[in-house]
Amino acid sequence: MIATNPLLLYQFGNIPPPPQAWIVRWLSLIPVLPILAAGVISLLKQRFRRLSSGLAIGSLSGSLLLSIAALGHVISTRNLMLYFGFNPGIHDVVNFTWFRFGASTVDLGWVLDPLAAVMLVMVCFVGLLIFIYSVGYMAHDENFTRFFCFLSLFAGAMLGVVISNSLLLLFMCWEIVGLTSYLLIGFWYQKPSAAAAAKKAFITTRVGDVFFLLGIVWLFSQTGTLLFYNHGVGSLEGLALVNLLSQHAGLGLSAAGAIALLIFAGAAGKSGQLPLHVWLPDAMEGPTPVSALIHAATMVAAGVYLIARVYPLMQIGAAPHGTTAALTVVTWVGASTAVFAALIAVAQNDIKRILAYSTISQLGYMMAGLGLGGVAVGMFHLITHAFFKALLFLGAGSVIHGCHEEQDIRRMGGLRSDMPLTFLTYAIGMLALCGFPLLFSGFWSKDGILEAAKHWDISKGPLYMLVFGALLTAFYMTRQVCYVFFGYWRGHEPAHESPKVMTLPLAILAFFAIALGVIGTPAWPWFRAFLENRAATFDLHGFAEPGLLELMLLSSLVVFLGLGLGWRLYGNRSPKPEAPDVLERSVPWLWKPLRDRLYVDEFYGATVIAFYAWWARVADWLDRRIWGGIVAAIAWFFGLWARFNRYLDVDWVDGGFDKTCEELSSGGGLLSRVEGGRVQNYLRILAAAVVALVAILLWSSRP
Amino acid sequence: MAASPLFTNLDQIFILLRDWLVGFLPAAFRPAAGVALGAIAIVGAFPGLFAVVVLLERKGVGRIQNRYGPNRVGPFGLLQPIADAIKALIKEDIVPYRADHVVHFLAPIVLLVTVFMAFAVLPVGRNMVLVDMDTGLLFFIAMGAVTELSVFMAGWSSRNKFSILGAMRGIAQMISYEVVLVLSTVSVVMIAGSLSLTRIIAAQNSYSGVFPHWYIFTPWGAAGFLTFSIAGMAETNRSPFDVPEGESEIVAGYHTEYSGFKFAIFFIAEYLSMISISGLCATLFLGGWSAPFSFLVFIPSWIWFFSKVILSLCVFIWVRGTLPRLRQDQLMNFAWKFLLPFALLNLLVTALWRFMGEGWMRWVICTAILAAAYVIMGRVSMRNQHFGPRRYRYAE
Amino acid sequence: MNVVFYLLAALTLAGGLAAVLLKNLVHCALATTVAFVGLALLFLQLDAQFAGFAQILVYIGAVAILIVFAILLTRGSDLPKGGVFSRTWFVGLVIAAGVFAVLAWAVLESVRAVPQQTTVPAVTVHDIGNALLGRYVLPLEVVALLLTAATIGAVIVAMHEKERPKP
Amino acid sequence: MTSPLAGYLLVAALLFAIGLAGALVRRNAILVLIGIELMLNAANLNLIAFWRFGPHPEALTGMMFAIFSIAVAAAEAAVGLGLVISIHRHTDTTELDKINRMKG
Repeated sequence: MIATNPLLLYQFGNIPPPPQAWIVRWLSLIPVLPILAAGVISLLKQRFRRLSSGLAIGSLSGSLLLSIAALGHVISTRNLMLYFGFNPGIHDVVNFTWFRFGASTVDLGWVLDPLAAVMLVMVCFVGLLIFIYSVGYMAHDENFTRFFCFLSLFAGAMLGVVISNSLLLLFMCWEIVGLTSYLLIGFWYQKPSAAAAAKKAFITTRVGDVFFLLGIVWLFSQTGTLLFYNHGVGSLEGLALVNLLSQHAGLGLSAAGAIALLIFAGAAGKSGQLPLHVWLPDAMEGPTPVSALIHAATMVAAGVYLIARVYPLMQIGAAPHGTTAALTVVTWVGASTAVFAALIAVAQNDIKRILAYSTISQLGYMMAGLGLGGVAVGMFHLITHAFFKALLFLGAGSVIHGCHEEQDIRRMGGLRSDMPLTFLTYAIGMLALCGFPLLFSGFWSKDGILEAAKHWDISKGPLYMLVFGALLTAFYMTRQVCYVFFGYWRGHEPAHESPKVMTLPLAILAFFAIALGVIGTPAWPWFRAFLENRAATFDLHGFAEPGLLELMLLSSLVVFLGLGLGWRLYGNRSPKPEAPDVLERSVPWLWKPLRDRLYVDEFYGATVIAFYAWWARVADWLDRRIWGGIVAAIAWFFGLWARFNRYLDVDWVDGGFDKTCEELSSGGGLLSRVEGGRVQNYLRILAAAVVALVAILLWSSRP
Repeated sequence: MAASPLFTNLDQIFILLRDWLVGFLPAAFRPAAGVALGAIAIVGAFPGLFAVVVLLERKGVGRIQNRYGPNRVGPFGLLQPIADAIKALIKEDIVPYRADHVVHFLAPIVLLVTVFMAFAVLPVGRNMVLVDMDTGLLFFIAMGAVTELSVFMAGWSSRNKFSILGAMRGIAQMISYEVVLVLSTVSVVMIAGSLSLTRIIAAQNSYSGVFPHWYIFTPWGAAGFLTFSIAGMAETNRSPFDVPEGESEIVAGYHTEYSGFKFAIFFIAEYLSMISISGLCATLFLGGWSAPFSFLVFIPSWIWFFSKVILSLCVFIWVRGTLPRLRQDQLMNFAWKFLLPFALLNLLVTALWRFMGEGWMRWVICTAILAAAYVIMGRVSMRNQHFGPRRYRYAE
Repeated sequence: MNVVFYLLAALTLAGGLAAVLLKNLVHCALATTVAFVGLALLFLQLDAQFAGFAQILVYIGAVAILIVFAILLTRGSDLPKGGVFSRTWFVGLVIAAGVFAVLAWAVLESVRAVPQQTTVPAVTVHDIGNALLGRYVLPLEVVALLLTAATIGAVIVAMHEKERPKP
Repeated sequence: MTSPLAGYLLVAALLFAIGLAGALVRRNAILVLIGIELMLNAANLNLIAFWRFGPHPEALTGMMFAIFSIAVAAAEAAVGLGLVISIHRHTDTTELDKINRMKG
């Protein structure tokens, strides 16, 4: 108890409890600033471009500064506690009651802990870079201000998701995030495909959200609170979890496991996990910065973050080094998504679509990491992936921008010399994504996941799947880079390098795509220690763990194999845009289903959508025939009744009324002769009346 | 400053003369006879001044326009007014056939009578005022208002489109500027606390050191003097406000159809009203008959009054010779959008002056307000008026 | 009661009668000014200098001018074809006569009962000013407001209306 | 006639009757306004006469009434004549016999 409650700790240590740090009290400013900026921008007219972008960037910079302060606060507090030798489970919370009904209250609040702090800095930093990039990318769009309004709103809501200490507040922000995603995918709503993609994204994620909401309601009914941490009585803290574990929900699941699975369904919708992944590739219809920010770096990671946030719920009931049903499901879903999406990515030709499937695949890695190795493993991949995937998307945006809105990789080529800076940064991002050994952050984070998979007791299946996924990743990224940057130019107009405002964020992101790996190497696992509240030490013996070196060697081999295979098949070939792909020629039976995305959309079309269409037809038939018939009968009856009434009215009531009116109007005609509009008549009558009055007065007052 | 008897007698010489003449009559008739003598003096003296002013104007404008002016009749043309008078008297009096004869005949008479009546309340020297009325200023202004009616009568009765146009223009202009005129006198009334012109002069007839307490030497007085002079110029249809009789457009305005002696009456009346406005201006702002420096009080008061009037008339002539004629809309805009608000503000400033008490503070504040208002309103009314270099459309 | 009063009364009434009876509207307006002048002189005779001069200033300087302006703007100086009197002029005359009869009757009935001051009241403009800004300051403000409103109203009423587009 | 007040009041009554007659018998709207002005003036004469011969002339009541009445009459004339001009613009006449429509 002492160990988990900082307030008690201070009491027992005879240290006066400090006033809550200012950063915790003002933590809500971090999401509020961009939301306020969005509100202000929404009131601006279209021509205030500089002002709106300035507002958005300024507010997010403010949020970034606050986030860094928050991270600093967390690190310093943690170091202080480590110094005193306690296990600091830091969750600085600010809670308040939103409203109360009956005996129960609905509380909201925000929390500052290592998980939130790391995520805050990542979201703000990547978001800020993408904002700056958007200034250049959207420079010619007439709805510039609207774009920045949506972006700001998104950033605020996302930050709200990160800091919320209540599942309800998280859900509200979650929904705003979904809304802005919808708005931004459909930003160019004049394009029918964009509008359709927006709808698809919204509805598909809604499927997951329904389960999520069910989970929330179940949790509330079981624990009576939706707060995560509340000094020992929150829903993720000791007592409540034990309680949940003791409830049985059927199918051999405890209530905790069932709720965890429901929440995972929501996370799967948002993060594009296997059955619900179909919206994410289509979401690439939005502007590229949106793809980078929302559909690669932050929003899709929200699902992963949600699982990390409710990890105690997921984990409860597991034996040491054991696992739970929920985590098993997470693992299998994640691993199969990783392979599935990577397979599809091999056969795509749209530069952004490839990256979208790659994103889905990497999200699968994160989920698998969470299920296999815990919060730190999954979150580390989330953070590194956010940087290099944002880098890749922004690089793709730069390529598209430079190639005059061309997105088909078969119509590019040779951009290495035309866009050197973009090529350089893109290559860094691509190598990081493939997990090129030692130098790049992606290697270390992926390696963590693979290592966790190797230690998983239940099955070795995920390990093989993930290794195969890594091979595919290296292969399709090589294919893409060869098509885009090598060979010779196959487009129409010559490409050009993007402006500084776009390349500068690329360079910064590239730096982090390399450097972030430092905090997660086996020799100095600072990130893991930070999230798990341990002290990190620098020790080269970290590499000496049994099996680790072999695993690193294996994954390096796999990566090299993928790269080599890709280069062998595609390097410097420059095929004609219309020519069939190399693989299509050799293995058409494999190529075709991959190109058609393994028929998932078609499957949904034939099952779910067809069912709904059928159901709609049934409802339509019911409406027309059954209900329509009843209504028509009633209408006919009332029509009859009305005809009868009309007869009464016209012949009986009106007759008498008309007569009266005629009498009245002829009487009015008489009177109207007096009120003839002739002022002199009025005056005459007035004067005559005065004469009469005065005469009467005088006469009556005679002595 | 004990004035010597000689100068006192010289100052009051006309009063003494009147009393001496009236002394021949029985006591019952003396007050009436005194007034009658005063009236005769006015009717005699001011037309004499008129003759001088006409000559002055013709000579002065001639000099301004780089020509000689009248120089044939008498030495240096000095007898020209007499020649003009004789010519006017012996010319044929033509009345248009379709004219409204009665009104046509009455118009100049009404004009002349009202103009002369205004002189009744004007103090031309110490004790030298025909009727010292409690409501002298109001009377003066009321008489000025009646002249508008005679302008209308003249213009309408002539049955001539130039005449009626001139009359309409004249009335519109005179009504507009009369408002400004009255408003600029009100600030004097507020400080002097009286409508009586003698009291107003008495309020100014004191000295700090050698300098007089004339109202023109205060911020509101200077502003009031400015608006009053401009409005007075417009009220008497003098250039640059002479659109009612602008000869380039409507021949001679409302007196186009007058000739001979009736025309002479219009001519006289215009100059007399000019003189009376100058007199009122001197009375209200320049201390009337009081001397400009305390050591000059020995000079007879009526000399001071007439020299101020003549000075003011010289300014009238100077302005006429210098400025071009305004357009009707410019004239109206100027009256209603610049002068009127400025005069109203001046009233406010006068009230401020009255209630701020002695001290340098009120000088600074009142001057600042008026100067700022002048500059701002000037800027605002000049906005959207694009003044470029003059363009000669047909001469090039 | 002296000669001056009778003269002024005659002048006023003659002006009024002429204003009502003359055919030409401009002549009517000029006759009205004669009546106004007569009234102003009557005011002077009643020792009300201020009111008298105000009468001249306002009625002759403003109202009469306004009337002639209105006449000119409405082409009122042309003689109408159908005569200047309305068809029911006789009724009007009878009613006016009735009003005069009633008023005269009332005056003659009551005037003996009213005590009459014959000394000249010593009232100066100063007193009037004090009364206006003292006891009567509220009516003064109301009149100021009324004049402002009337100015605006008159301008708006007489302003040229914009041509409405025909549907 | 013994009382000076009665003389003024009778003159005022006669002027009032003349004004009323003018307003009643003439066809032209402007003449009607002239008649109304005459009536107002007659009332003013009454007020001044009552002030002069009344018991408390120093209270200035009648005088004030007259002065305010003059001011109001000016406003009335301005608005009335504005209306006449407006009507003339609409109906092209100022003859009251012809102006009997209640809508513009």
